Amino acid sequence: MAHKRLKFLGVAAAVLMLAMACGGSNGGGGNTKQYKIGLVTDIGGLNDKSFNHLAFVGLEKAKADFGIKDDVIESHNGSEYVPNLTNFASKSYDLVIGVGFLMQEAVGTVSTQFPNIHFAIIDGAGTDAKGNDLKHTNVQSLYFKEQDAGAMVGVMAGWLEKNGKSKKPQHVIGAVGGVSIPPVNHYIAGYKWAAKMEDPGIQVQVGYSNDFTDPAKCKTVAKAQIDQKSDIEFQVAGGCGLGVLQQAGQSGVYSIGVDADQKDADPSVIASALKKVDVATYTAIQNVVKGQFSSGALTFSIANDGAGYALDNLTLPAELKAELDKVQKQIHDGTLTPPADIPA
Amino acid sequence: MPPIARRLAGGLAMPLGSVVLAFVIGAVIVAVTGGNPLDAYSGLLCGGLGIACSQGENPALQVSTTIVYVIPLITTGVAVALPFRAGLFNIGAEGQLLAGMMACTAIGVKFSDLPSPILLPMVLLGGMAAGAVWAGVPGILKATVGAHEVVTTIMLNYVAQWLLRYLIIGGPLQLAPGTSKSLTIGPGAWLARVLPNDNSLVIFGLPAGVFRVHTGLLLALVAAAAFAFLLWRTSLGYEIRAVGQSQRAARYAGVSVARTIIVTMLIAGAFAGLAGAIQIAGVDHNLTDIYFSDTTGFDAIAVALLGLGSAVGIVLAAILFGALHAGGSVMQADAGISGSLVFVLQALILFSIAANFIGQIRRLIPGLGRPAALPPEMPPAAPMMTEAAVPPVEP
Amino acid sequence: MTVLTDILHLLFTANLWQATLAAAVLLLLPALGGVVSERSGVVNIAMEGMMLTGAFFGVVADLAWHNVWAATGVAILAGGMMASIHAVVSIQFRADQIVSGIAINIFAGGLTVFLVNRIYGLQDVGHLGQSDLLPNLNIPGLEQIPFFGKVLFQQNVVVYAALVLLFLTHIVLFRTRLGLRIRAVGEHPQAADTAGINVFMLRYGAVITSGLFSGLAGAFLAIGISNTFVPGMTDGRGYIALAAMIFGKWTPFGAFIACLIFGLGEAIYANNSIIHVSPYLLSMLPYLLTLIVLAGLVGRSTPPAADGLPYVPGSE
Amino acid sequence: MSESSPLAVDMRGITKQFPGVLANNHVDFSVRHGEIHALVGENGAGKSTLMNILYGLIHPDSGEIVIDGKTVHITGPRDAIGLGIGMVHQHFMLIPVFSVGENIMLGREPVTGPDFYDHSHARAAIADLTKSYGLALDPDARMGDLPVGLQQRAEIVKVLYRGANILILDEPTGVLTPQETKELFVVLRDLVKSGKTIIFISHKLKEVLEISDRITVMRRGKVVGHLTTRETNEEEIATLMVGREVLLRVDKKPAQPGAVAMKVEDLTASSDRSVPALKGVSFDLRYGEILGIAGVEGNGQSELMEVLAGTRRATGGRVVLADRDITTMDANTERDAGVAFIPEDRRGTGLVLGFSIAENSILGRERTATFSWHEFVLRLVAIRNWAMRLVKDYDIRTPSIDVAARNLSGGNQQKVIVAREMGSNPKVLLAAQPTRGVDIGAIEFIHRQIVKERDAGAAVLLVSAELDEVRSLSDRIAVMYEGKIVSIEPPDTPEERLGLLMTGGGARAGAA
Repeated sequence: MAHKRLKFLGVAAAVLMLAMACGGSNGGGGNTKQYKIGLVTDIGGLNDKSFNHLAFVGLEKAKADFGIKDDVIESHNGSEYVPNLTNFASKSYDLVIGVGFLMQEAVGTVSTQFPNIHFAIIDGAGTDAKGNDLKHTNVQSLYFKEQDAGAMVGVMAGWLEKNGKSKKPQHVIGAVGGVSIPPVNHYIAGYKWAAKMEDPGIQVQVGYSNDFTDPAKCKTVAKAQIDQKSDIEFQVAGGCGLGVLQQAGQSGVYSIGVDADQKDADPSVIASALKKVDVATYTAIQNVVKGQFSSGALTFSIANDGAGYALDNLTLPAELKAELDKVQKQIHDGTLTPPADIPA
Repeated sequence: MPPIARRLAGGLAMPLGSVVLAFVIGAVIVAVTGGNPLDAYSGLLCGGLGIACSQGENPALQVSTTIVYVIPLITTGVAVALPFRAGLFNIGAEGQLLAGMMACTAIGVKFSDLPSPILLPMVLLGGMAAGAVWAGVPGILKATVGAHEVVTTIMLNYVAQWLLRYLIIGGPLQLAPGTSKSLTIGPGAWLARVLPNDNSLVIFGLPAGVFRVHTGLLLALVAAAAFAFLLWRTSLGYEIRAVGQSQRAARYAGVSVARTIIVTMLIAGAFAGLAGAIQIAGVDHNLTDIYFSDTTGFDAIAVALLGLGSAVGIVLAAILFGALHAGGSVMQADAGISGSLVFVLQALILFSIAANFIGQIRRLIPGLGRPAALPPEMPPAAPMMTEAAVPPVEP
Repeated sequence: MTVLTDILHLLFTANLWQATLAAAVLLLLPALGGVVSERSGVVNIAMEGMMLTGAFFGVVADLAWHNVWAATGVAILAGGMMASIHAVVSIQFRADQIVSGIAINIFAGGLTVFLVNRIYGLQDVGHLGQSDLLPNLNIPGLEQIPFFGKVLFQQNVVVYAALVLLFLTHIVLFRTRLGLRIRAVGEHPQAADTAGINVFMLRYGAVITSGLFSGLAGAFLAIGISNTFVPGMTDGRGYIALAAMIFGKWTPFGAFIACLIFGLGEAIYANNSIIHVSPYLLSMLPYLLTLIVLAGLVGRSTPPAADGLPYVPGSE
Repeated sequence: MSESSPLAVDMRGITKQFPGVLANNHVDFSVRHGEIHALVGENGAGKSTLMNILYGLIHPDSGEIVIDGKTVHITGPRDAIGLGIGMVHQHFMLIPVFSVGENIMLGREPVTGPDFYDHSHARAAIADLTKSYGLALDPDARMGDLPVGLQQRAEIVKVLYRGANILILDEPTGVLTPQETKELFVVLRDLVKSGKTIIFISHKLKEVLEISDRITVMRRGKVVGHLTTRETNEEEIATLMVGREVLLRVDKKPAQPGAVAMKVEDLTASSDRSVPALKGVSFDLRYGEILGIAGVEGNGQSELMEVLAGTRRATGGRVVLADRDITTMDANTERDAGVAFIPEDRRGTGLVLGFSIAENSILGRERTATFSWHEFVLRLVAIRNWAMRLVKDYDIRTPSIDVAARNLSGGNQQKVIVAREMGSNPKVLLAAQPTRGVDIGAIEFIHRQIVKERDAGAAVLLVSAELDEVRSLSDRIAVMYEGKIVSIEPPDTPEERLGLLMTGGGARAGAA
């Protein structure tokens, strides 16, 4: 994705012109029923450079394809989740999408109150306060096997280390997570597991920035890991993690992006672990538009091309490419199953 | 009656005018960036107060949502306003609120089997006690070694935030590995809702469960009343105000400044802690990761300032800010304008009040009459936190 | 106990101190700004907002022009613009300076997100290439010094700039005529006014300077440390800087020491992949440390006598 | 010095309106070259406003200023300084944490290099000035550490350093000892000899008569008299100032001293800067008498009063109140024991300026049973009735008891304190500077109240910097010098002797 959209003379002009471009009204649909889709972001907001953003990308694509009416509410703090979901539900939207693990309980609550409204939730299920899936018939859970994506980039990292093809190969790699929550840890689990599979002697440093928005925080964590001899850094921390990629670039080591293809973020990015939230969002909308809504879990993984990896700023040796293809096939076939919990 | 009416009108002119002025400037910002201010504000109005809803919003639901936001704002607003009266700047209401939440949850989980008449007071008092401790430390440090309360309360905010994360991720309150929430507090600790939490019941065209207004509203209003009573009708309140206006005069008159500072912070912390406990007992019933991003205690600073430090003002300001908060979401959904505009509006309101733009405008336009004369040595903003802006002791 | 030995071991690595200094500088710049502003008698708790604004406009400009120096200039000016709002409201209109500062912070937080939404639509803010960033600069020769070379002479260009500003601020405040006048205005504006010193102008200058410093910190954050704008990316640093300034008793070097403590906390925390304790408890460390130091060692801190008091000519 | 015009300063038709007050009402004011011109009037008469206008701190609404024959526009102190006008303010414009040199140089600092403050040049410049005018000062001392006399000297040097030809001195003698005042007058006469013109603001008529050549009297924003000093007298000036005949002496019956109310034994205490301020003070205070303490300010009087009132901790010695040792009692307990205290700093410590009269009337007594239930809930009706009684009994001029103390005149503010402290019928009344900065009308009233209190049997301890006040009110006079009581004298002791004692002169003789 190119980000060179802005070629204006000055900042003010940019503000004005783009703002006007955005000010247009929603496109109308045809004579058939226009579906109303509501998207509620978590506190990361739309510009989180992570799954909220990707969910919106999926929403936009669906809008282009199906002429739906799409509305978005960005949550500014956690206590807004329930009211924001309720807002769309009470207006009889055809599908209300909650983005993010943090919204599980809120989706559980609101979906109980509106059994006739369809809900979808990214990275989670509608749960009760104890975290149990309520298994409502009006809730579709969009899960991701982040560990699949993590495993693919883990293979790359492990192979590069084992074969001495990384920048400063010393059999040490690192991962920087945002907060220690399941979606983050799944990635890291697959990464560590696969790296060890490739290079059994490898040491995988796992650190957390405790933050999803502040690149400086992740950058210091990444730097500490690089100082401890890590030379491939995997970021799993949204906007904060951009600091990881940049530190890798500055320290002359490789880095791996997360969620979306982050090759533009820094030249050091050799690959990105993909979690196709856009695909999931699009699929959920498509199901509703086509009258095929189904409750329960929809898991996106390598098996259904809902997770994977992107090759970025590195030309891979043929052997590595072959290894990647082999592992991908094995995961696809179910002969290899990356773990969801970080192995010891 | 007329003098009271006049005083009320005089007292309301500045804040109301400031709000209007902020909205006018906000409209300009929206228009300049290519949005439609009318759409934006009708979204705000609908979301905040349930008025003029154009896209099928349920007015009762919007009002209910706003009230749920207003409840903690009132109580934490008091927690900021009271120390203001003593000349202390409590930036730590957020940390005290979180402390209240943590204590409430810990007690509610630990003693989950106790019946409501015992457990509910326990969690509320526990929350107050924890908030009091969280505010008491800065109070004691201020009174004894003179450590600046702005620094200490900011530090304790961070400590509370990290403690919260620790408790529910890997710490003793964590529900289960891999989760970031606590166990649910016992039903005996729940504050009743105003409408039954029964989704089979349809009220105002929606299942009753969506109306989350809870009886914590009464507690918040009682807290505001208690604040007013404490401040204006008790010797302690008198001493708090005396210390705030002139520590030296208070000291010469025999008031123990150190004790007053500590007691003030303890009470303020108890209010903030109560807000946290009410939130858990009334809304969430468990401590979850949604409070990583909580800003109630910071919004409370704005509420206390806009409310000019009086109980009625705080309630009105909390309603305004709660309505803006709720309205921002609806505005974004309906008009596609980022809910962040709400923060811009809040800031503009604060600027306008602090700088007394309304007073300046009135002075420029002679027809509007002279604002109340201030003695030359008093800056226009000075009365904000002093008696001048607040009705004096009632006879 | 292994946690302690881990930390002890870390304390003897140059890497830790290199990271400490970089993290400290991010706080030092706004803290220095705060020192200048408050020495002139204007309480400034708006460094957070000024920094955020600087970060945002720095990125916007850098994306548009691909010239990091011009973008840094824009960031600095943007911080200055925010500061001038604070100056007008609190000096001209004599508003409560704390209220004005809080309003600036809320304003900056809201406005930047609002504008991100408006400018970039719902796309991400773009990334900047390495060449569009404030560069790291190793000082030839000096960087070879064992330990200190790494800590002091392998840093971002802004780190050097900040250290220069640290000395400069100290010298200007305590050695020059300008500094004497700034402090006079902050201690006793009437005395300064009767001595023929323009109180308003100096206060404006000092407040705007604090914005310029904070804007530079924003640039460092957004187009030095990272390469894009993320809403809310300042993450409370302005408030920590405020604490550092008070902790440092309103002196540049005192603030610097406080910033180093926070920076050290951040740097130690960054090693949480090898320190085995809850990262959340580890995160509390610098804040608890500050409280303990305030309680036991530093004690009473006295601000400039007229700090926070609007000046009304002719009053006493 | 151009002598083309006979007038150094000619202000014509100056008018300045503040919200609610017409501070200057068409004021004409002229000063001749080389004279000492006194500007007199009660507090609030508009003297300071007029001088602040001349110095550019306040801008007049209308009127014209002519300096040396030229009409000028003074927009700020810089303009005034440029015109050779310098002002020594009543409240010193000095920065305590700066050095003497920095204070003097401020605004016209010598610099070296790009902008570095030049210490050596500053020292040299100050040495020059002190030599030519005989005003010795240490440029490196910290200003806050100097006694007030030297601080004032620094202010004068500061003005001279700016090349002032016209010096405005606002109430310069208020804080000085008689000896220091004499020295100041010598300096002023020298300055006039070297061609300077001096405007001398005061309400002390004796000093005005002693030092000035001509006098302008102001009352309520207007000029009410232009006098030539040689042709007038104290009574005439006082009448003009107040607008009616005033009683300058206090009428009182001889004292009827009773039992010892308060016994002070070998009391010691430290000042705010932790320097010993009281070095063993002993005296007895009896019911039905007024014991006046004379002394130059800063010799421990303030600390003595604070220790007795319970707001400062004693480091040694004893205070006994009718057999009760009250040495370590806090202010609150002392109040309950019947000790009332009128503190010297009315605006800083006596009143909470933002509080209403009603609220101020119970300051320090808010937890007594009279004003609150169970020491907690205020009895609002009782408080209002009490405040209304005080307003009536003590003639406090205010539209209502809800008016903030800030908005009262200085005299009425002081009356609120006096009323509060006397209204509770204290056994012992500690009165520190009870009439400082108060107009003559209020002084008279307060003096009568103090005597009334004595006649009702209370023991009164009076501290005042005004020797006249001490002499006219007291039944006995204790002289304090350097933290000790050096002598106790009868009330008719000549002023000269008291002055000598106050400056340590007589003490050596007495101790020997």
